Amino acid sequence: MTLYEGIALIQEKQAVVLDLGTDYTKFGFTGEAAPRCIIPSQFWCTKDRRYKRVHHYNSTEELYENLVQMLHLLYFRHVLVNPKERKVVVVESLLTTTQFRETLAKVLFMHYEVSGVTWWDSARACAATLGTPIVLVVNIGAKEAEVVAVVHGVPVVHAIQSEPLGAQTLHDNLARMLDEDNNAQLNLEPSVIEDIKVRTCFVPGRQLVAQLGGQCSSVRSVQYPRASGALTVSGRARALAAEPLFDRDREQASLPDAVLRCIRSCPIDTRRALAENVLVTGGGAALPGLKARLACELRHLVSQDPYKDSLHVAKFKFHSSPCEDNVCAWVGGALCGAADWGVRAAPRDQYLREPRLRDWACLLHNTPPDHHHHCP
Amino acid sequence: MSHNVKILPGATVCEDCTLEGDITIGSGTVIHPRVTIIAEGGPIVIAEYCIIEEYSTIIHKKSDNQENPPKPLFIGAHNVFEVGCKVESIFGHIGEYNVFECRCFVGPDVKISSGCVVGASCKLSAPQTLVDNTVIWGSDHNIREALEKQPSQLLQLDFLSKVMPNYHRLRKPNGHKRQPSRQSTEAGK
Amino acid sequence: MELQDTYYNKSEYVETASGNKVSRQTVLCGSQNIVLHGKVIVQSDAIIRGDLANVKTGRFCIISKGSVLRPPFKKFSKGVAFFPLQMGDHVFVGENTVVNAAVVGSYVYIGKNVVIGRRCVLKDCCMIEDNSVLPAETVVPSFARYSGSPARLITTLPEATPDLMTEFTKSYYQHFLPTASV
Amino acid sequence: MAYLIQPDYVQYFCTCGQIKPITNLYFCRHCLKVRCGFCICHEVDSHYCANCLENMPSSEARLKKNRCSSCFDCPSCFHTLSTRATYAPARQDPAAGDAKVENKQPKKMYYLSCFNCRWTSRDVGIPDQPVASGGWPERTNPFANRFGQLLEYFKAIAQQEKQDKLDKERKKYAIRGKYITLTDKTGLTGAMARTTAGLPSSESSSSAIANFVPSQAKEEVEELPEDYHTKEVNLKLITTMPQRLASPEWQAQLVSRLQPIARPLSVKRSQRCRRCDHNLTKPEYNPGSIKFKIELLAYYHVPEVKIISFETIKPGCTTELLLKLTNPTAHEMQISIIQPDEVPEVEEKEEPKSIEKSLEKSLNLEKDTSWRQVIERKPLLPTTIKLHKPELSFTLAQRDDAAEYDDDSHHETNDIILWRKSNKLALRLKVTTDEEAKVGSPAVAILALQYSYRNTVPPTANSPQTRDHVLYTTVAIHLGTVTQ
Repeated sequence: MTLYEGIALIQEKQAVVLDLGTDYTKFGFTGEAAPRCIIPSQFWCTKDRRYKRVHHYNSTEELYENLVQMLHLLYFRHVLVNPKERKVVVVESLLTTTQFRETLAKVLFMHYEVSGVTWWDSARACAATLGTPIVLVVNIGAKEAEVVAVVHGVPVVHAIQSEPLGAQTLHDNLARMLDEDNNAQLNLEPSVIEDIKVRTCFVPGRQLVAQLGGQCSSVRSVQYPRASGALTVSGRARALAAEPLFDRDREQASLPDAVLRCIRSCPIDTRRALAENVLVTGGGAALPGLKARLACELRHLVSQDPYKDSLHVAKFKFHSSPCEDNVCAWVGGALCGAADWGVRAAPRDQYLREPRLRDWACLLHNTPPDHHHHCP
Repeated sequence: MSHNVKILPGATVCEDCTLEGDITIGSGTVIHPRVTIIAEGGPIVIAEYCIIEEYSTIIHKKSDNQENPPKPLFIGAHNVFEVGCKVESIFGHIGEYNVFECRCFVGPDVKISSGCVVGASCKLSAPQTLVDNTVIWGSDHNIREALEKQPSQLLQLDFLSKVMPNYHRLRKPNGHKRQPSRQSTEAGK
Repeated sequence: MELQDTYYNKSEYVETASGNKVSRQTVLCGSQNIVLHGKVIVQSDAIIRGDLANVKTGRFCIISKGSVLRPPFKKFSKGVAFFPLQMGDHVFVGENTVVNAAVVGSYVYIGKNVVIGRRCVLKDCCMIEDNSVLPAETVVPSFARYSGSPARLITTLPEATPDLMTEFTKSYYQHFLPTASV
Repeated sequence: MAYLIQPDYVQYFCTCGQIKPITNLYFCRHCLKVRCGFCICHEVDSHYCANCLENMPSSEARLKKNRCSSCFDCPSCFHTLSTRATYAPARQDPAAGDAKVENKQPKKMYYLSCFNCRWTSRDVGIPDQPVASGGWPERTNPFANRFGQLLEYFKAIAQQEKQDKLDKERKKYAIRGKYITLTDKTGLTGAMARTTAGLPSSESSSSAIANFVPSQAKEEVEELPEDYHTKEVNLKLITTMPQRLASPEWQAQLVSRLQPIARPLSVKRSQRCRRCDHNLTKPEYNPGSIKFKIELLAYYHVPEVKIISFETIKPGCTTELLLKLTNPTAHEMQISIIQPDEVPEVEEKEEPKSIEKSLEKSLNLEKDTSWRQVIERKPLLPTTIKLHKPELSFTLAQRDDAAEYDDDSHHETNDIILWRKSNKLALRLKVTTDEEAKVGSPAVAILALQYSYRNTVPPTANSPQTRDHVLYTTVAIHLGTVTQ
């Protein structure tokens, strides 16, 4: 690997890889096995004298300014390179809003005058870390859990499943249980809740959940020290914080359901391969026991009702990517970005001529050239 | 309030400080100017080789369920009270080799063992017990356990007891030899 | 906003030939080791520990009420040495702040209730916000604005900081006036 | 400094429409325009370590991944670690912390220690080092090997695909399929798809592709141990999120696996006017220096407005406002106060915009100004508070550091000008608040200044020779809130 980094040094400027998540931003260079920094997606706002989150915006202009500030922080505080004349690889979800995509492009091309931008969707980037042709990517992010089937390098767009089952759901659930445990409206800071989750919570296995019942009295509780006195994190809060992910009550909107639905929507000849190539990743997947539980739930659920007749999948197999879960998409971006030397990047002058991005959801870019609706 | 301040030989106590109540200061201890030690809820016994810096306050507060005779507050040997710290412990015992950093506050319901560090500006008011070698720092009260006890400040004490008499008016030692440190370790149990 | 006038009791303060205004309610230990370079204000209940080592300040420094300037020590194998505390020109030290630094550069603003740990080095042009804590041996680079406990860089200061700080300390000095009576 | 500790009472309008305090603005002497951090171009000037204050050439910084080679941060609290020496012969004093040193040779050994949280390199079992400057074990990314394989594989595919494309072009042959646009957009994966799907690919598949082993999926997933939930949790042994994220390639979950973090470098920035490419600020190379080679700040070129005092703003009332004006330049300044709408629209564009033109420009690699349309904002001016324009224009003397000490207020004063002191003067202005002004809303008065400015840039052959200019600046003055 160091060899490649050496080559990257002599070649043209190493491109940077940007994964601007809701909670954390990953930023670094292509061809490196880990990002240079993982920092909260926020910046110090001098005007308001507080940290402001990039994803808190009410207008495109505000988003533009947030992105300018955030990129300034990333380039000049963390990665320490000039943005000008350097290529960027952006890793983003396929479901990123057009507003966000276009504003980010505007900021990169116009404000920071980068020489080219390549967009990679996070599903394909995650799949790239495996090198396997068919992968079912289950990406548990901050806000949403996305299930995307990547078949021979192509995401099966119509089968994409996205449920609001990200870290945020867990945090809300955990906060509610902590309030109950301590008999008070705690109004804990998001960072405290995250810390409690990361350090105490786990996902018990299927049998254990049934065994424990609702109260989980056999699970050890933890005293979490805080400046204003210790906080009790009950066994219930520790064990059941992630339960909403597996809760099927609301119109089968659970994570295993989403996975099975995604497989079911895929072409029939890929289904078995998808089930045998599942990659569970994203920051939310790092919770101890979560992957095991998901595997167990999938195996159980596939023999249950809506699926048992429509989905004939016998086996589920799971991959593990050569990186930490929370940087998987970034690492994929760094791989792909390094492999093609930015040849496929949209160059700046093209953007200046026509400031429009290609997007899978846009017919303008998605109509086959021989189709009579295609416009050149 | 009785002013019964006992200073054992070898202690360096500046005149410019407030000592109220029944206080015993062990030999080798250095008390800088502008220190406040108030023993209103019972005697305070400070063992050997402590450093108490400017503007620190040690109060043995009166409590409602006062024992009779009042329980003394023992402060073990080799404790460092840095500038502006405030200790109000009523637990009757503070171990050895602790460091109370600048402007920290240790409330009455906090029990301090030995080798602990209370970080600068940390306000410990919630009831808690710091086990041996606990280190608390920062506004979020991050906690960790140090590998070993805090080193003693014997070298600094050496320097201070040599230099301070040249610049400060000191209180004369008036006590007789005794072994407060042994008492203090026993009293903690 | 222009600074408002601060009034002091004339009998409380001593004004030296070089324009230092020092409250009588301060503790200047080892005053022969303390050098205030002129137009320095030392307010009541401040402590400067010249007995431990030399303390030098530049011109137009403001040492607010209840603050402590204390030379830091370092342990060596054979004993302990207290290092001199050097402070540049145009330094503001807020109320109830403890300065254990080895070097405080020029044009430095230190807020109130701050703790500057032992042997810290504050380079020229930096700012430590109120209630911050700098752990021992921190180096604060120029144009940095630190905040929090432990203090971290939150943002940078404008390039004109030297001029802003000069103006601030000068106008503080000019607005530091004796009360008419007494 | 009042600017740094007070709210921004007085803010200026940047040419790009941002509203900022004067200390955050720049003044381009070549465009004669106010600029701000938002509309200028920032550049990395030099790398240095903010702890040891050593410069590092940027090529070296790149090699060392922007990390200092001698300073380390604490992995537990992120404070800088200090190197501490211990002596092998244990001292008499058992508390000196030397009990651990077993060998009796009188040898100096070093370890790293944090003064904030008391973490030491011994906590995680890093052996003491015989040299002070390091030899600290370097960690490697546990996934580096696999990442290298993947990278090699993808590069080979990309190479092959490039070859294919060339061949294809020669054959004038194109594949059309269902996902054509998607694969075309990222042809890399298209090529990968073909190879992995066993489709006929190019004849020469390189060894990297042949030898590559894709990730193998496993049926079993690592389960938590049976007794996981009944075991006691010791929070002191589990790392926090910030501790994990501080080393992205490692992300230790247990405190016992933390490692010293080589300290990230900092940079000095230089700033450039986007329009004329001249530097606005350029710092000196020395990390400890606070001087600048170039320092074109608005604070040194634009008259400074400060509030001395103001009366409470009430709807429908006329109130007084005392302002202090300062001329920071070395030349006399003619100033008059005008209404903001009297500021002439300054046209910065020198040619009419047309698509052809901009296309032409970008093709010709000329200085393009397309950034302007996205950066510039039209600020909304609050109009509830009206300024009474004083029929007055006045001269403000140049800055004179020597004059600071003489207190002659002998200059003419009148109703409006309260006093003058060298390059400063105080003004008394009146503002009227609208009847409709909402109580509780922020009270902002807008005024504009017309001022004369003498340019000190030595004239060049192709620049006009005029030295004296009339410039305008618009200022927002915050007067608290509207109260009843």
